[in-house]
Amino acid sequence: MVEFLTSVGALRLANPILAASGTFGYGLDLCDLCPPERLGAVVSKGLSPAPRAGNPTPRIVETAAGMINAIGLQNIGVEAFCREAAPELARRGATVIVNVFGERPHAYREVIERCELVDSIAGYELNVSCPNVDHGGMEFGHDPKQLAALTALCRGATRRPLWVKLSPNAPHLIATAQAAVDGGADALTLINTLRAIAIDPIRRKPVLATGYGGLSGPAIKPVALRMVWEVHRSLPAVPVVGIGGIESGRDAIEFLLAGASAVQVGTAIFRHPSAPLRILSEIEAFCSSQGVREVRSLVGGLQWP
Amino acid sequence: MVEFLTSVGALRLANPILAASGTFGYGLDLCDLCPPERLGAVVSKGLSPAPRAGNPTPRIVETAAGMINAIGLQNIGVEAFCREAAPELARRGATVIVNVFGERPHAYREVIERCELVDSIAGYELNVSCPNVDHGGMEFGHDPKQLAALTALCRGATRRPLWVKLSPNAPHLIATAQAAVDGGADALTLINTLRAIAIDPIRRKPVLATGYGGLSGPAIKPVALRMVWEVHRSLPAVPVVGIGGIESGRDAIEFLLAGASAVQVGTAIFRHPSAPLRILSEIEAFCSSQGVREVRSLVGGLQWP
Amino acid sequence: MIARRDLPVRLVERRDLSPTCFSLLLASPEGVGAEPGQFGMLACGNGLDPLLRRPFSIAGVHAGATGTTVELLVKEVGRGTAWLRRAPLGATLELLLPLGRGFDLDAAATVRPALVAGGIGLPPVLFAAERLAERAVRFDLYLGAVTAAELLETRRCQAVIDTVGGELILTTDDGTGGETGFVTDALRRRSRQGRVYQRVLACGPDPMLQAVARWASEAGAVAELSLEEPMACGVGVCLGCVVELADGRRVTSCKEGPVFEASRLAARWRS
Amino acid sequence: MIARRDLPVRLVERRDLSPTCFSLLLASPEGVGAEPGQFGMLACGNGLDPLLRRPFSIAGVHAGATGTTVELLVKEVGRGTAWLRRAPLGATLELLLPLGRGFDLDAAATVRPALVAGGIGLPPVLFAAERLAERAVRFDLYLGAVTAAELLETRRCQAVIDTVGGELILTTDDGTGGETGFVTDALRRRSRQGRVYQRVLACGPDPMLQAVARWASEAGAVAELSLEEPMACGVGVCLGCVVELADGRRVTSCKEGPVFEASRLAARWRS
Ligand SMILES: Cc1cc2nc3c(=O)[nH]c(=O)nc-3n(C[C@H](O)[C@H](O)[C@H](O)COP(=O)(O)OP(=O)(O)OC[C@H]3O[C@@H](n4cnc5c(N)ncnc54)[C@H](O)[C@@H]3O)c2cc1C
Ligand SMILES: Cc1cc2nc3c(=O)[nH]c(=O)nc-3n(C[C@H](O)[C@H](O)[C@H](O)COP(=O)(O)OP(=O)(O)OC[C@H]3O[C@@H](n4cnc5c(N)ncnc54)[C@H](O)[C@@H]3O)c2cc1C
Ligand SMILES: Cc1cc2nc3c(=O)[nH]c(=O)nc-3n(C[C@H](O)[C@H](O)[C@H](O)COP(=O)(O)O)c2cc1C
Ligand SMILES: Cc1cc2nc3c(=O)[nH]c(=O)nc-3n(C[C@H](O)[C@H](O)[C@H](O)COP(=O)(O)O)c2cc1C
Ligand code: FES
Ligand code: FES
Repeated sequence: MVEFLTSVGALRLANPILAASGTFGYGLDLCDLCPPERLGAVVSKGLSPAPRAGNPTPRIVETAAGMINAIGLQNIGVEAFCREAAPELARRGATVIVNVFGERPHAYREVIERCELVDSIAGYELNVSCPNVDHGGMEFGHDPKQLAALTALCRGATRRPLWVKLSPNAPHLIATAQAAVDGGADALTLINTLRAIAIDPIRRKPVLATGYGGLSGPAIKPVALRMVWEVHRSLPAVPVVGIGGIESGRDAIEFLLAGASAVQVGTAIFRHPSAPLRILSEIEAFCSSQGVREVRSLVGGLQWP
Repeated sequence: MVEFLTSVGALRLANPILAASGTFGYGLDLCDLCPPERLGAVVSKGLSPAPRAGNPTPRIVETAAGMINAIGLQNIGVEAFCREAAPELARRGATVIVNVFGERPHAYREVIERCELVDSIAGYELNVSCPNVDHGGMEFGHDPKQLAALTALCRGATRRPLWVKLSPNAPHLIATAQAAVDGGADALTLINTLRAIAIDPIRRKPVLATGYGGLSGPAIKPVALRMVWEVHRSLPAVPVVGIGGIESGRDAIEFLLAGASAVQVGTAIFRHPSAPLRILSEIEAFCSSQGVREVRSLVGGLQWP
Repeated sequence: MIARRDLPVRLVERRDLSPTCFSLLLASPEGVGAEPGQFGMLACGNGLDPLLRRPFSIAGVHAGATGTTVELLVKEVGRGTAWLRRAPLGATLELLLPLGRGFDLDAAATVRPALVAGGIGLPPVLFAAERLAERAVRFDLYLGAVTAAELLETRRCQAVIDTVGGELILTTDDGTGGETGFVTDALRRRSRQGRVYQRVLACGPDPMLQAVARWASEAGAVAELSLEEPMACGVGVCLGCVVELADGRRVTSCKEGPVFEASRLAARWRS
Repeated sequence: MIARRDLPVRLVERRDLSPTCFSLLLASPEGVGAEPGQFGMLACGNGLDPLLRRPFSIAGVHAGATGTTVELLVKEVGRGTAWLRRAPLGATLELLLPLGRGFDLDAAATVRPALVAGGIGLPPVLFAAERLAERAVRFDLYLGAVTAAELLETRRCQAVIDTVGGELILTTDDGTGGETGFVTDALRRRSRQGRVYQRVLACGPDPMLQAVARWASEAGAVAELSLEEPMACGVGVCLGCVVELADGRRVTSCKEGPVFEASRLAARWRS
């Protein structure tokens, strides 16, 4: 019997496999194929104070072992989430992390303040790294000073676990990570998508309506793994949640070894809605075969040359 | 009949398909499968003043639609190249760009000064972006000031076309590009590999002996295409040589549309040593079907929304 | 509503239907169903290439003693469909179905509907035709293609029509078969000649659907259109496939669609 | 030296040799050859997964009226070899061959050499054995595996040995077949018993090659070892496959190897 119980900072999780923001809806869309309560936690689609219509289509395009998306943070708004989705998620016993997005710093705080009224929400993940929104997102994630201030603003609104999701496109990864920690972040999630474009050579236009989008999927795994390791190496005391191209239990274990306390599964859910469950059983098989009793014991176990 | 003739700045090329540095040896290894004289140009493996032994093995590992390498710039040294390879390349009528690498700024200049004695060398590409060497490489490519100085130093040693190959890992892409231009670069090559790692979960060690390496192949194409476009967009007067995951004629055309005057084929050569020739014929087919008479006319033709 | 399942299915038969199109029979020991207009997400390739599943309308579901066989009609347009065309018989594929909302057959059954298919838009329309025929509902079937060789399953369509005594109208853009012109021209012609359709079920290229919508609003008919938006997940979680409705809302075509009433799609063709 | 070619080859036969290993016959209308110890780069999968070709030693080349067939023996260890095991017969693959430097058969032919293969190290050794047999050179063949089920092509090996009147020595680590222990133990035993080998040709896992090298330096024999370094290109342009030689130089095993004299590899096992 392998022990899956783990924790990200003070937050205890039944297992280290989470569903990533924007790839699992509001947590209830796949109850038949992947019950949210069986995951370590589900991270909601990015929520803003008011509903957002998002970008025009096309919003997605497939690339080699990856995809580019420019959803533009379409979401039902925090109010609808708290009223409609949160209660059912609570009834099911799912652990819920709300992914927070705003166009102005205070909008982030508004989202959190509304969620504070819902007992069952376990924590927050600030999306300061969405590469495909003109206002907001980008800037906070790229400027350490702004990021520290934004994090502190949000910190002031909650005692719950506060994660900051870093941008792989930020100029200075470690400085950005440090800024989030200085602002009061309990953990860092990385990575979000890599800024990218796809071109239709016949129409001579970008495939996506907005031009730029974010690259995700197995293609980015080697970069994500590197960033998780760099952050863990330079800030060993800071819990990291790893994400980027995880398709298999082996992938997940690589992120744990690189220093992630837990991992999130994103794009893989699109091909296999039940991927997180398969990944859990693959981790169990790996641990049994390797004589690992506690999955937790793998965290940070990478031996660097 | 499609016209392939193109130019990168003042340098005229028979066609826009080049073999990338580090993926075509010293230009003569694949004469039977891909004659160098049939390409727009061949870019040599990175050359330093003295021979380099490079990194210990493993040096390469495959990833999803890509690979990570940490060759560590093993090379025979500029002297051996000029004596042994350059004459035969000249005899064949191949256009040769020397990829230049040094651990100190002056080492770059030394390489160029030696090559200046060889009439048949067409130009230089400064590799300031190799992500897998501890000394040199990295720094120059990441600090605009140092890069401008290094470029100026090399500029002083030659009248020949001088390209600077930018790092996708540099904090500020445009500032770095501008610095190279300020230093006297005639064109910018992008991108080099993305800093990445791969982990062996059984041994709990990085797969590569050096830990870090550079990610190449189709996986990085969407990021490379984005960077080529961003640089072309903000510095429209500066010729760009595009590179990153090009496998097909369609890929090459996407880079041309994004603003590249020519493109380089790298990792694709490993699967298909004759890939550059196939790409040329695919471009010809595309142009014929689209009624494009001059390949050159595609450059920068992307219509941004 | 039929519960969706993510099933391993065996490729038991492949038939060429035209120079570009072929049919697939996929078998599962499990019982599974679908309504006309619903679709499935099929994993193409056994690795990471291509990465995402591909959406395909269900062309038919046949429950037998040994389980269920699902029929798809596919046009080769790229990596995934090229792989499907070459996958070895007996190979195991992954199919998630049924997904989305199909046609409203009950409403269609109360009138003499027109079923309109353009090119590879046939699968959901054929499925609807066969279900309506089972219910002895009379309808006309319009089937258009660019050229005669691309008119799919015409014999089968004729057979279905014969059982209900409707009309099968074939059209080709290049005049190599049936009536010359677009399938929607044939529809307009008959409606001008006084044939009344209160409901139209259609699937095909976007311009064809737009023409159907325009005709329907003029004729005061209800048109149900099956749209094809690029999809990553097919289950409503990626928000990649949204369609803008007349009321400005952006809804997922994989869950609220792929079949929409034309009247709700004004925004789609305004832009 | 035989000119290398990048050929489309048809998969005409696949045979299971053991629970993990199988043989492939690849046919080309072209004429193409190879020397024992040389290898080819085979593209696995028809897309981007896996991205790189895989190196495989040539197990045999048979020139016939209809062209050439190349034989490979493959062990399933990951994505590429799993694909090879499932690829449909008749499929067209891409094979670049012959590559690298093989064994020095002329030197081996002047003495009674020992041929040593561990597990899936058999292909180049078997090829060498059959070529030596054609030249009526007498040799002994040592074939080792972890367990009896993984001893490959033993009948064929016996047949070859019979034509030259040498000895076939089988060993298994777990004692389920042949002599118990490592194949190199069997080699040492016979050499202690006074059997003299001036040359050894060997391929197998690195520890086995290291043991052969150690024995050779003690016995004053020349050992030619076929190494397996991860390779990206197989043609000398990526510098991924380098081997450090005694003189400190790092040379590409795809061009200067994959066969090296053990005496040049001191550095490899020092570290
Ligand atoms: C609900 C729905 C039902 C469908 N039913 C069928 C069907 O029954 N039979 C059938 O043959 N096809 C159907 N399609 C279209 C089918 O999904 C695409 O043709 C397929 O995904 C192309 O995959 P590919 O890898 O071969 O092409 P790709 O290599 O992915 O793309 C090749 C070309 O096809 C276009 N394309 C890619 N994805 C789509 C898409 N989702 N919709 C439209 N065009 C696309 C691309 O823009 C490109 O021009 C349906 C699509 C949807 C959304
Ligand atoms: C010159 C040469 C000759 C070879 N001859 C044969 C042969 O005749 N028959 C045969 O079955 N195999 C042979 N190999 C090994 C074969 O190339 C690898 O087993 C194969 O590349 C694995 O591919 P994969 O995609 O199945 O495994 P991957 O998914 O790529 O890797 C799976 C496992 O195999 C290991 N591996 C990957 N590549 C290599 C490699 N190049 N060498 C050793 N281990 C590797 C990985 O570390 C991993 O543990 C040879 C290798 C070389 C360099
Ligand atoms: C369609 C899509 C929508 C996404 N939406 C969000 C979002 O709302 N908030 C966020 O923080 N990340 C979002 N992401 C990023 C993912 O959470 C994840 O960081 C990224 O996709 C990399 O992981 P992956 O390779 O496993 O998908 C989205 C990703 C995709 C593909
Ligand atoms: C094995 C290998 C060696 C390389 N060596 C060099 C080098 O010496 N100098 C250099 O500027 N770039 C080098 N590169 C980077 C390539 O030239 C190219 O920028 C990168 O691989 C992206 O292109 P690709 O995806 O087409 O391979 C090397 C790449 C690989 C894979
Ligand atoms: S395809 Fe993902 S939401 Fe519709
Ligand atoms: S495999 Fe590329 S140099 Fe040997």
